[in-house]
Amino acid sequence: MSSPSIVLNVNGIEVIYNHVILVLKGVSLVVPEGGIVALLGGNGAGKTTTLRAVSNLLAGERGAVTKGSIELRGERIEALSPSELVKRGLIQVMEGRHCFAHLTIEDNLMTGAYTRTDGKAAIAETLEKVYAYFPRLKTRRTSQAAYTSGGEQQMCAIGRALMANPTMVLLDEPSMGLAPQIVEEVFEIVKDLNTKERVTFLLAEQNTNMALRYADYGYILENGRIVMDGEARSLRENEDVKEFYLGVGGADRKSFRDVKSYKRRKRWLA
Amino acid sequence: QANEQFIPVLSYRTGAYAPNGTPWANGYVDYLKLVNARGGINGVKISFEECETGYDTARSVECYERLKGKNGGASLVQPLSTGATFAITEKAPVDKIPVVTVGYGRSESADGTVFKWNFPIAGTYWVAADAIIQAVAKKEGGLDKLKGKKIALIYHDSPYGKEPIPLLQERAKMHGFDLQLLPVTAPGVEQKATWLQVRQARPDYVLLWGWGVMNSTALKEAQATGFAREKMYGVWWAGAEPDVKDVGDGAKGYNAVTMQHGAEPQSKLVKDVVSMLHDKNQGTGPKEEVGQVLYMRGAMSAMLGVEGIRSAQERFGKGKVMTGEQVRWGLENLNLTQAKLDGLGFAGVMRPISTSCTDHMGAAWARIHTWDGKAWKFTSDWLQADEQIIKPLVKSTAAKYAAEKKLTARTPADCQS
Amino acid sequence: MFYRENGQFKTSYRADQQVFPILQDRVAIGLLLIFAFAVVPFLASDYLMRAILIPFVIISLAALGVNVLVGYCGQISLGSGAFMAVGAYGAYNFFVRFPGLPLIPALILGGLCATLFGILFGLPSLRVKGLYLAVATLAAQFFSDWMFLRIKWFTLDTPSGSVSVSNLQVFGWPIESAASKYLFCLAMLVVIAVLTKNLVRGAIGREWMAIRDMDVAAAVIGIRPMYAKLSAFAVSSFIIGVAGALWAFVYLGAWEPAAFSVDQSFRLLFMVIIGGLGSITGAFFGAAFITVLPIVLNQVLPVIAGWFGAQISTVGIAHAELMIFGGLIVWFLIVEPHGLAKLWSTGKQKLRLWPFPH
Amino acid sequence: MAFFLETLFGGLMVGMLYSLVALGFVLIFKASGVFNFAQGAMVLFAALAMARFAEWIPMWTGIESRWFANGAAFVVAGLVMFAVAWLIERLVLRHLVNQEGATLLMATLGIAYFLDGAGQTLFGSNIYKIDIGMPKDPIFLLDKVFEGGILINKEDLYAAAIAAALVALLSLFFQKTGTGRALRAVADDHQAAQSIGIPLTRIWVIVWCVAGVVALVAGMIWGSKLGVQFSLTTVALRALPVVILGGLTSVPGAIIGGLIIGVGEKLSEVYLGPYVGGGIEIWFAYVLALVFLLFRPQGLFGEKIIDRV
Amino acid sequence: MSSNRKVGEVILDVQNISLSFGGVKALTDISFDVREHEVRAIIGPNGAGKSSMLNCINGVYWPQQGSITFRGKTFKHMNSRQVAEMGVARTFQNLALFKGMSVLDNIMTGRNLRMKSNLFQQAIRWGAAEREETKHREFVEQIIDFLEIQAHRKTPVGQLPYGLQKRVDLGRALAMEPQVLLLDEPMAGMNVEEKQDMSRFILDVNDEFGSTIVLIEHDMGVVMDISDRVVVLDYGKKIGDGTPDEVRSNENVIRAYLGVEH
Ligand SMILES: Nc1ncnc2c1ncn2[C@@H]1O[C@H](COP(=O)(O)OP(=O)(O)OP(=O)(O)O)[C@@H](O)[C@H]1O
Ligand SMILES: Nc1ncnc2c1ncn2[C@@H]1O[C@H](COP(=O)(O)OP(=O)(O)OP(=O)(O)O)[C@@H](O)[C@H]1O
Ligand SMILES: [Mg+2]
Ligand SMILES: [Mg+2]
Repeated sequence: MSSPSIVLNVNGIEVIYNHVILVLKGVSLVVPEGGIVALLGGNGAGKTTTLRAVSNLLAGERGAVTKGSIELRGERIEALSPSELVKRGLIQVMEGRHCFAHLTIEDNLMTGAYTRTDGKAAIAETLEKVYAYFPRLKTRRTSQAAYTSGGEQQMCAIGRALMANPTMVLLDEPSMGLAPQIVEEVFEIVKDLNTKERVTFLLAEQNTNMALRYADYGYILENGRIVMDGEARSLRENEDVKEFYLGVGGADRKSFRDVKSYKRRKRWLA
Repeated sequence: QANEQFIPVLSYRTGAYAPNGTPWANGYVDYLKLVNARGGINGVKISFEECETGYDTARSVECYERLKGKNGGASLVQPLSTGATFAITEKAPVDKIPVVTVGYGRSESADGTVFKWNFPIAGTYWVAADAIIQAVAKKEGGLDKLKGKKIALIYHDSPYGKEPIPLLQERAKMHGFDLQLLPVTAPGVEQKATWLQVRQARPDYVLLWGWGVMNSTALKEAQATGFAREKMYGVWWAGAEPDVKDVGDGAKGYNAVTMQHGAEPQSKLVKDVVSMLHDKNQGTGPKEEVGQVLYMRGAMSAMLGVEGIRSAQERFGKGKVMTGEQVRWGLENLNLTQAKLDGLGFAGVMRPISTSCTDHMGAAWARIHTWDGKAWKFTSDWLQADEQIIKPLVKSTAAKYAAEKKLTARTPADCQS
Repeated sequence: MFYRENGQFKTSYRADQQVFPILQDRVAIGLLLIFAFAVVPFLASDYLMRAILIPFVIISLAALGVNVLVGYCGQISLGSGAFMAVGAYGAYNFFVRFPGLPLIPALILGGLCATLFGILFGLPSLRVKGLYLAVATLAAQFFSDWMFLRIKWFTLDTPSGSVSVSNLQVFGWPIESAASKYLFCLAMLVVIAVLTKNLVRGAIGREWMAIRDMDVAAAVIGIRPMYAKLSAFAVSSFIIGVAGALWAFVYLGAWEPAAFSVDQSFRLLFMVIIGGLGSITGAFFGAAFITVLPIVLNQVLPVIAGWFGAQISTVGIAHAELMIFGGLIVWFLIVEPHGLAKLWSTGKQKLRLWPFPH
Repeated sequence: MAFFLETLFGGLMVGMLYSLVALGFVLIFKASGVFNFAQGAMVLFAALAMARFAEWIPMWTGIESRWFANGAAFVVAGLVMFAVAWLIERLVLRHLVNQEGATLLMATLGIAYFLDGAGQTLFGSNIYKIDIGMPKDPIFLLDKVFEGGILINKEDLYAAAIAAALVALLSLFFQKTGTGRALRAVADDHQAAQSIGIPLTRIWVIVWCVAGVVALVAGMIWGSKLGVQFSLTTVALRALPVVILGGLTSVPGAIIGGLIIGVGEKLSEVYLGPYVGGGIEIWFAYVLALVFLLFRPQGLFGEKIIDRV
Repeated sequence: MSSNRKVGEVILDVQNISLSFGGVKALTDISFDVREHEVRAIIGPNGAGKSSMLNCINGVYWPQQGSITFRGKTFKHMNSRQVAEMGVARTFQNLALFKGMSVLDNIMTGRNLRMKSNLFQQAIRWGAAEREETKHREFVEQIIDFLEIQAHRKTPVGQLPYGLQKRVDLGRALAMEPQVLLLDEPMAGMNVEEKQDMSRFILDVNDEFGSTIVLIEHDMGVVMDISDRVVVLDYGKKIGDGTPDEVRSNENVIRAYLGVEH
């Protein structure tokens, strides 16, 4: 059904938490091979839930996909365990860092290579690459993850995922808690991996500005439904998106100090 | 249902004490079946129901409550654990159900004027302790030879284990021996410290007041520290097959007091059970174990209860179902003569027993048997606990209980009822 | 369809702060109470009351106490048996040493003894956390086992260390019959449960939960960990102590330290976990599950086996009971890891949406 | 002096035996952050299997050699423990990924009940014997120096040696293999571990298998000491202060903790006990552990408890 | 800058703070002050020591050197409870909410410091205790309204999406009616619109409650727009301090943190 160039095909999925809380109400999206797709939306829109559904991490949250299908390169993956997905090259960077608190930064990174079978040397090479991306991690390599700063943990979480040499990465709010320079770098890394190693990305981001700068395609999720999608370029030009997600409503950028009244986000009907 | 006498069976076949509880329960149940096979008590069949207590007091109380009113009401109850005995003792007078504790429970309940509903028939822990001291004295060549000797009591740290202490202290005072108390925390799986202390103090004798795994562990530790098993004397709950079985040769020479009976594979009773039940596939438990020490204790306990009912029938009407109150009278006026015992198949197993209003125990005899590596063998004559010592102790302790509970002792008139 | 809060608007915060904000719930609870107080004593058999309801009520009370400490304050305790024992022996000493002391003050004094003991063994909680704290409470457990066996003074020099009470009465009303015992325990339970509920939904309850969920953050908003933890230990051990005294006085009548063994402590902990940590109803569900279910299984299994024409021995039943019980624990956890109380509320939530799935 | 040494030595030996049980707790805690309440039940289950197969195998095969019977029984019991581990993962743990410690603890309790029932149903509830030829009689050392010599129990000595070997082996396994790191990751955060591809299910089966084998060794040694019967489960309670003192996550900690607790409880019972009426060793062990905890809340070798905002 | 806000005297003065963990020097000789009613931002690259600075003020970490002066009183280090009593509240970078409690209860904990009824009164919950509870509830409801989380009042916070959790965290701090409010990356994980809302909240708190605000934030747009003065940390050292404009043009700051000019 899916054409070969499509890596991930999410088809009308519905997710229920705890048997009663319906969160996703039929979300469909498609990620092409070698693409960078952004998933945008406000707090509680269901971005994290979508990513969890794809990487099959819902069970631990007592959630379940009750309708729809998810395909990775044409193969149904709802029944595959996360580790099998990692073996197929799909890895997720979880929201909220989730570093292994008792392990050192380096051990954290090394756990990322658990599924790899291509030998110590190759792993060491990737480790060096990650350190090159995030020099800060190198200086903190021997400290326990729990005792590093928030941003350092975020870098560690991203680095750990890269250690698996993935072909497709789900990034959940990678920029959270990172200094602007590092945010820039993270997106550069994404671009870099994407162009050089043809790694595919699906990223859920609040930093819409950045996300749309780097992504090829975007989906906007509100209240568990996709309300808009399109080429990143065209979304950037869209008036609504500009106003609600980019903060450049109408004319120029407004100072945060001058936004006088609380705005209500326009609710799309889907 | 109409013409059946109901006896609840509180037993434990699971949990930590299952190895000991199971043979007892087998004997108990088999005897009840045997009575029925022999035609019941003057034609009254016995119905019974087993309830698993796991040797847990709360569970025992639940079983007691569950069964006490069933099938026309329980005739009597045998709680089979010291903790449960304490709790049920408080309830039985209200429910009017006699509590029969053959060889356990509270020693002072032998005083029937205070403990109207309790029947520690055939022996209490004080009898056991006294008999052991006498046996030890005999070995030494007389009670006066005990002077200056050292005797250690290794006991299960619970009311059960502490029961013999007052008597032993009394004896120690009288004969001038030294009594060393060594508690072992239940269930008694780890006794290294205790036995190190034994090794240090080098007592002349060790008395073992254990239950379950504590007994075999004690014997193994004795072996490991080189304490002579011949100088160890156990209470009757520490002198059955499960206590020595997996120690094997290591327990050779170990002595234990018996509650009259020992292992009696040759007795008529056993033969009857085998031929009337086990050979017809109606027996309880493995056939090989019929006649072992705890099995016999179960059978004997059942027999005493049944005979209480029989004796009640003699007064209140043969062939009728007795109420708890009537059974109580029967237990209080039990008179098991040698002839009766012979008829029941207990010839040679035990001595005659007769109870009265003041004496709910009925007999204070015991023997010593010794493990020879394969089986328990009697190694002493009959020993009678010294009434001069036990009586006053029972009286004073029971009086204290009565005072606490604001009970007045029963009058002679009450004894007639 | 019928179970909705729709249309039930709260016009004051006070109304919103009620224990049961939904009308149907209030009615149901009212009916339940009437049933428990006025109907059960007439309907229930002597066995049901003495062997199931009374222990269930008392153990629920103890579980409530454990839940305050473990469920609300997050301090794992395996010393509940010890607190029960201290309550029981404490009340016993007051009751027997001061002739004429009425029952209820004796029980309360017993509870206060447990409070002191609880605070003493709660002190390590200021430094030691989680499973490591379990060791401190186990120390309390084994120490109390030992203390009541060894220190004769507590048992009024009874040689065996086993004690008993009798002639219980409240305001001249003898607590002898099954119904009177049941009603007395139930009344104690209801009063204490209401007081506890008030505590846990008030400021102190929030302090306990804050300490449980994140103690550093709690400290930052001005909650004193010491006060919160020790007050939880105090309240919890008071309740457990009273329950212990009831267990000894009303249920057992005569007891030895083994009645409050470490097994009891474990059982109480299991109750609050399976029932639902941090939930008052959870304590009841848990107590029912752990104390009543095995008894029920024990009686039901032979019947079920009978249907299939099989006869199981008592041993067989006992073992099957263990296996089924263990299996049920696991099964319920898989269905709802947060305990039976959560399962209950999820059920209610579904009912609220019924007949729609979401 | 001789007596003191004897007590000391006795304590050390008992301590090693405690360590053996403690080890089982540590393994599973390390791998999943679960306090395995079923450890005692596993020890009993394994010991029952071993004891009964040692009885049955000669019956089935007709070969009477004790070595063969015990060896074969050990292997079969080991396989039984593997099966148990596999089932536990399949039926229980798999469904409880990412749940809190209390929930998992409770699940292990359910497992404990189940194993207690199943073990006794399958293998019986009597006392059984494991006779692996442990010498039972005492030997006396240094009887030239001290009067009466110092009593040493050979059985204990062998058992301690086995315990030490097992611990060394396991330490090596955890230190040197990548699995060790993965285990610790799993214990920290199930979900994150899953998300980076650590196969929780496989890891858990492995660890429970190892724990099963440790339980088997513990059951074999304790069973040969005490006889195989239900009370074996209570040994777990004596091993608890050991685990906690050593630190819940430390394999060597289990050993050091065992030695400290063993020595501490024996010395206290022998030298302090008589003044207060005896029977103090069990609570003394817990109090001792508690005192250490007051100085090191995470146990001697446990990982530091992280609390950070 | 709105006209009705007047920046007052120095309320909090941090002098020569040094803090290290083992070999890691989280803070080296940091000094800065905060004036009453101002919005003071702390910025710097990841791991610069910003959060650690707040932890020192808060009494979570005890610095090895230096002192902190709050309203004229000087402390070597602070004790969390004291700090809270003096009116300093705080939000956390890694959400430190009470996960098992509802939104309402979480925010109510912020009022605990002001609740006076004792254990017995609370158990009976009659009269004074009840009135007190209701009074504080009213206040908390205002905060809930203010933060627009009415719909989630009774939801356990663990189930809320990240952004709302951040709001609850702020709500809890606000419930303390703090004189000084320390905010650690309150806007991480929000989109522009939400950030605008949050900025508004912060400014409103600043205006209406008159709270002084110390803010850590990585979004330069926000920092530059709403703060009065900015401290810049890098590798535990202070490399800049001044108004947004001054900081923006500071060479060191650009090199270490901003990269390009914003
Ligand atoms: N474990 C859970 N149990 C119940 N409800 C949940 C759970 N996790 C998320 N939800 C609900 O699902 C909805 C979507 O949440 P989700 O975390 O997917 O949002 P999000 O788009 O990632 O938001 P954010 O940008 O804040 O991270 C929210 O309303 C939330 O309350
Ligand atoms: N408790 C601790 N133990 C050891 N090191 C610590 C501890 N707390 C902080 N650090 C270290 O101190 C440095 C400063 O950390 P801090 O959390 O203050 O950084 P930050 O400026 O808030 O960074 P971010 O923007 O990433 O949150 C970091 O390198 C961190 O690893
Ligand atoms: Mg999200
Ligand atoms: Mg920070």
